[in-house]
Amino acid sequence: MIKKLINTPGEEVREMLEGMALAFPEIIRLDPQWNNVYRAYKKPSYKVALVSGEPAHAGYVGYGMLDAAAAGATFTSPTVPQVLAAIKEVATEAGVLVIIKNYSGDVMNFTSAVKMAQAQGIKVDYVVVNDDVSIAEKEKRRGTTITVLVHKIAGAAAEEGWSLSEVKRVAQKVIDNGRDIGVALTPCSVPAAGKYTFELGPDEIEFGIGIHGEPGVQRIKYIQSKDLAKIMVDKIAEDLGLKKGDEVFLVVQGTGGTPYMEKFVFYRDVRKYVESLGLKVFGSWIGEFMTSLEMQGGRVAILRLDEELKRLLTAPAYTIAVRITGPMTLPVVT
Amino acid sequence: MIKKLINTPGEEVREMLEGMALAFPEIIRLDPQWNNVYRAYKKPSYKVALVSGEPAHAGYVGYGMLDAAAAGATFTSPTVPQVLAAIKEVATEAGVLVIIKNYSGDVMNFTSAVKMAQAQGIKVDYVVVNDDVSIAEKEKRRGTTITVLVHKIAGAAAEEGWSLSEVKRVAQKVIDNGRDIGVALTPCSVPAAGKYTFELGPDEIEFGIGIHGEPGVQRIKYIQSKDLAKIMVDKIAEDLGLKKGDEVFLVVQGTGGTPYMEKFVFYRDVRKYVESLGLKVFGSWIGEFMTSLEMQGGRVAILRLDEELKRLLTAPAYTIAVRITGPMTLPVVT
Amino acid sequence: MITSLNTSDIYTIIVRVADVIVRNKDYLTQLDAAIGDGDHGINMDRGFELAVERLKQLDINNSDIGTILMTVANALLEVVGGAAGPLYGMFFMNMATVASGKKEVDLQTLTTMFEQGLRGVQDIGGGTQPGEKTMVDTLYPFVEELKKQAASNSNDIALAFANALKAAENGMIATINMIAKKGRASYLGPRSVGHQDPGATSSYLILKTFYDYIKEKESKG
Amino acid sequence: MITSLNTSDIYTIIVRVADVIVRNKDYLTQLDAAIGDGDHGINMDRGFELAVERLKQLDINNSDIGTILMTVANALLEVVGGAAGPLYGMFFMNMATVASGKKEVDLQTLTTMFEQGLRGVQDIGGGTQPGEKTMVDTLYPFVEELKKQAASNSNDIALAFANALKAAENGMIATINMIAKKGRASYLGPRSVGHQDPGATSSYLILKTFYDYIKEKESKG
Ligand SMILES: Nc1ncnc2c1ncn2[C@@H]1O[C@H](COP(=O)(O)OP(=O)(O)O)[C@@H](O)[C@H]1O
Ligand SMILES: Nc1ncnc2c1ncn2[C@@H]1O[C@H](COP(=O)(O)OP(=O)(O)O)[C@@H](O)[C@H]1O
Ligand SMILES: [Mg+2]
Ligand SMILES: [Mg+2]
Ligand SMILES: [Mg+2]
Ligand SMILES: [Mg+2]
Repeated sequence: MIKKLINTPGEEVREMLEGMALAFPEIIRLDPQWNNVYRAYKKPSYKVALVSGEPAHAGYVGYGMLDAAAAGATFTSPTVPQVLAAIKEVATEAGVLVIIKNYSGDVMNFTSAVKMAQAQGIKVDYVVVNDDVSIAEKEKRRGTTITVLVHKIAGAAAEEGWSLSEVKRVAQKVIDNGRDIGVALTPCSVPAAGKYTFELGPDEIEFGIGIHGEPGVQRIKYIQSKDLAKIMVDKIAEDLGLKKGDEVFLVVQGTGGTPYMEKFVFYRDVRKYVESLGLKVFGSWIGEFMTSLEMQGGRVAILRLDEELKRLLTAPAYTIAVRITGPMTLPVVT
Repeated sequence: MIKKLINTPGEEVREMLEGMALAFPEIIRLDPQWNNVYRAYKKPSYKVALVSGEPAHAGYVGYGMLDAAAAGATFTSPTVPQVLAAIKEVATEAGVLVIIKNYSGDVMNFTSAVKMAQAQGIKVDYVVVNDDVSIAEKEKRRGTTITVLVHKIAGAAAEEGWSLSEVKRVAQKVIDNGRDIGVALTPCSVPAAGKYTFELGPDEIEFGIGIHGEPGVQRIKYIQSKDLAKIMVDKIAEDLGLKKGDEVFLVVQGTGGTPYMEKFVFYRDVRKYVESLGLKVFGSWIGEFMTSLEMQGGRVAILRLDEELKRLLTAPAYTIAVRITGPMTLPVVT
Repeated sequence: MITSLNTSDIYTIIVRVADVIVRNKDYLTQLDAAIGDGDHGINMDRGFELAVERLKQLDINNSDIGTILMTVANALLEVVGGAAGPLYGMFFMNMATVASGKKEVDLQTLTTMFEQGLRGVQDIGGGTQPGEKTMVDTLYPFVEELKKQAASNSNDIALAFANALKAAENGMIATINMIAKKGRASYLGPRSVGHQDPGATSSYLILKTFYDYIKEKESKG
Repeated sequence: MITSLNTSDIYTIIVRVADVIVRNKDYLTQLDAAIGDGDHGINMDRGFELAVERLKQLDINNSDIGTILMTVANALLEVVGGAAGPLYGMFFMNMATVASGKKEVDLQTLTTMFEQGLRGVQDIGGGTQPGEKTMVDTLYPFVEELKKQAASNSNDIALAFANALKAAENGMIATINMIAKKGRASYLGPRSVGHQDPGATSSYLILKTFYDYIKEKESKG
């Protein structure tokens, strides 16, 4: 057994969602039949509804982001009828955009549900996020951190009343301009399995990991934060073809068990290196946005921005994990 | 060596603060001579200035909370001249309130600095937070999570222009009505030491820990989240003499390396148990507010509220870790 | 010689599959931990537990084989999730479609059932072929051998399944040396070599449960 | 027989203390990990490294013992932090005050210096008494013995320090069986028993460095 602050293994997703709903009843509502989380407050009928999966996404349900998150078991895609239930619950006349992470399981379950919903006359389309630059072949790339920026940007567009095809266009633009890469210093463990997903030596790092505790693409020797930052940023910058003067948004995060101190040291190194390449940092999120339970490690995601993406990225949002209520007005003092 | 996302051990506090200042230049400013963090924007001269210590507190510098945080080495109180420099930098005519955590080192360094500042004609007073209920003797209790609520509440009072003695009174009220307790499932390691601060068996928990990786008051067998929640809440409720109908604020947090899932499962269990005692939960913070590097574990803090505390607790704040910009107004839809 | 299976046979086989899965839950999970995310046993067990629960609520006397298998398919689709959920969901759903309305199936029909089941897996998997280190490496040779046996005009289900199971086992074992091209293990590239595919293994266990039951039935006469 | 120490002696002793601390950094840190927060060696080393750096910038020929010790005190107060920073800061500051303006000190003055140093530790520690499992358990018996030696009208610094160091060592060892009443270890209550106090140990190492130097000077004649 691996000690965790949980009760019966297998119940952890449900109980986590219960905790979230108890803490934030003004933001989310839990559907106990399906472990689906819905936005608690009304949305306008002209608004395209956004649906995604995984327990983590419950933190992104709310004004300006998702309308529904279908939570599967830990590290497992939600099921077809579960996703279908979510689509049906939040569908509006304007339609539904389903945001799928490019994992075999997710793609199969979500696209099956989309087909069934379409068969039932619901207007629904989807995008597949494949931002994980550690994998060479583009079609195989997993969907990781950029998914959250798709939620944010497509969510803002939907809130403004854009059409389904327009919301999908901007979602795809985020996917086309965003990349992510992650490393693990330690493994994590699924409660019901009670074992670590891999073992790492005291001087080893898993490079190019997904978000479900899978081993990485490569095992490398331990290197310092600033050396990791360089390799990771280089991979992304090269793949995106970033050039001097490009404006970018950074997401620098831990992998669930990474202390604050390390996140900010790592951010410092990423930021300094990004700026040394002549890129302009428009803004950053630093924290935990797409995690792998108690794993220690780090992820870097970079999104190339244009004016449209900048505006939507900074538009208001009110979810458990992301709150943007506009720049705060401070009392003016002279 | 224990792998961390850092560079040279011993440099981690400085580099973390650099990362924070790079990310949030509109909120904090780093004084490189002393590793002190100051609020980046002007404050009114009528405002009592608030000063506290420890790297973690850099996240609480800003509008409505602290004016300065003096960061020592990892897990080490800042030094006398460092604290003195912080006091002198932020002092106003209205005076300075220093918020000290009841650890021998902190008390010695901070009170020495306070004395020196007073000798230099600065108006300065202090409070000592001793909220850690795991220790029987009150004078010995460490200062832990309630410190952050002191920052929040005294900070709001100071922002409103209260006098030094009034700010101190309300700070002391928070201390008198707040208690905290923590457990560790795993240890943590100071980078420069490169070793874990203690070793725990696969079925052991350290009960009643501080915030610097010290072992707890007692070692107990592993128990589930809901059983831990009960014991921890009981300790606090008894010590505070909480009665049915009392209104309380909850802070439920990890210890730095605790995954989101566990924090919300644990929150669920704490919340349910607190409500089963007939207490009214006014609100909660769930996350990481006073952590011990990569340690996995949990802390519960409870603050008994009255109208004054409720108002100041929910007043605006704009810091790296705490942002309260007032209830968000959602578009009205019918 | 066993020449047909009836509703009650299929019912019993599914109950036994559930039992085999629960006994191999940790094993399958461990295989998945090596090259995936360590949940395959847990996922399969969650599905078959519900499938059996649902089957127990059915009136077997008034059910056909299609109903049994559709119940299994729906349970798997409903709670398994991940990759295995839709893969096995479609496997059993396609089998169910072939068996719809039938209370008894012979080797020919069984062969078509498994053939369609395999096709369901391949389709939803995105055109999965043998050699990509997935459950298809077990199911494909099984179906090929079954077709051969059925074509040779045999009615002997036990014999046909014995040979097909051997082919399936070889297929499963062959996954050890493959580089994964589909599913989560494919992210590992060459690092996936040396590990047996969890899905290929669960498929083998399911097929073996069919065969073990048939053999037992035959020996009882 | 050594009857006095001069500025250069004190300077050399401090440089050696810094060296002893760096060599015992891990040991002190490990002691602190057992009943504290595992930083005592790191803290002390940071302080003495700076102290020596500062001393090297002093013009020793134009400095008195007070200046040397005040430089040490300020360096420790400036960068050690934690409990050890103010404790040892006040220790050296009080010693410096007694030695202020003096370029040579005899046993009487040395005794007063250590007595005042101890008082500084006790005061800032909140009235720390022997028996509370802190550095006072090393320093207190050392000072008591030094006072006894000085009172017996002896001028023999080496002999006095030899006896006092023995008392200090016993004091340090006695901390093993004590329940901590002050500092971080006190949170452990009875769990602190069985571990030697890190601060008592660093104090012993400092005092031993004084003695070792004095003995060496004596043997050199
Ligand atoms: N595209 C695919 N086609 C066929 N089988 C696949 C495909 N993707 C995955 N699989 C099978 O699914 C198994 C993994 O199932 P499981 O662990 O339950 O799902 P997940 O990978 O979502 O965690 C693999 O071992 C493999 O046999
Ligand atoms: N109140 C006190 N009086 C005397 N000595 C103390 C007191 N508190 C702590 N100490 C000493 O300080 C030592 C710990 O120093 P250090 O580890 O550097 O500081 P911290 O406990 O702040 O991490 C203890 O071993 C003890 O000898
Ligand atoms: Mg999975
Ligand atoms: Mg310390
Ligand atoms: Mg899996
Ligand atoms: Mg210490």
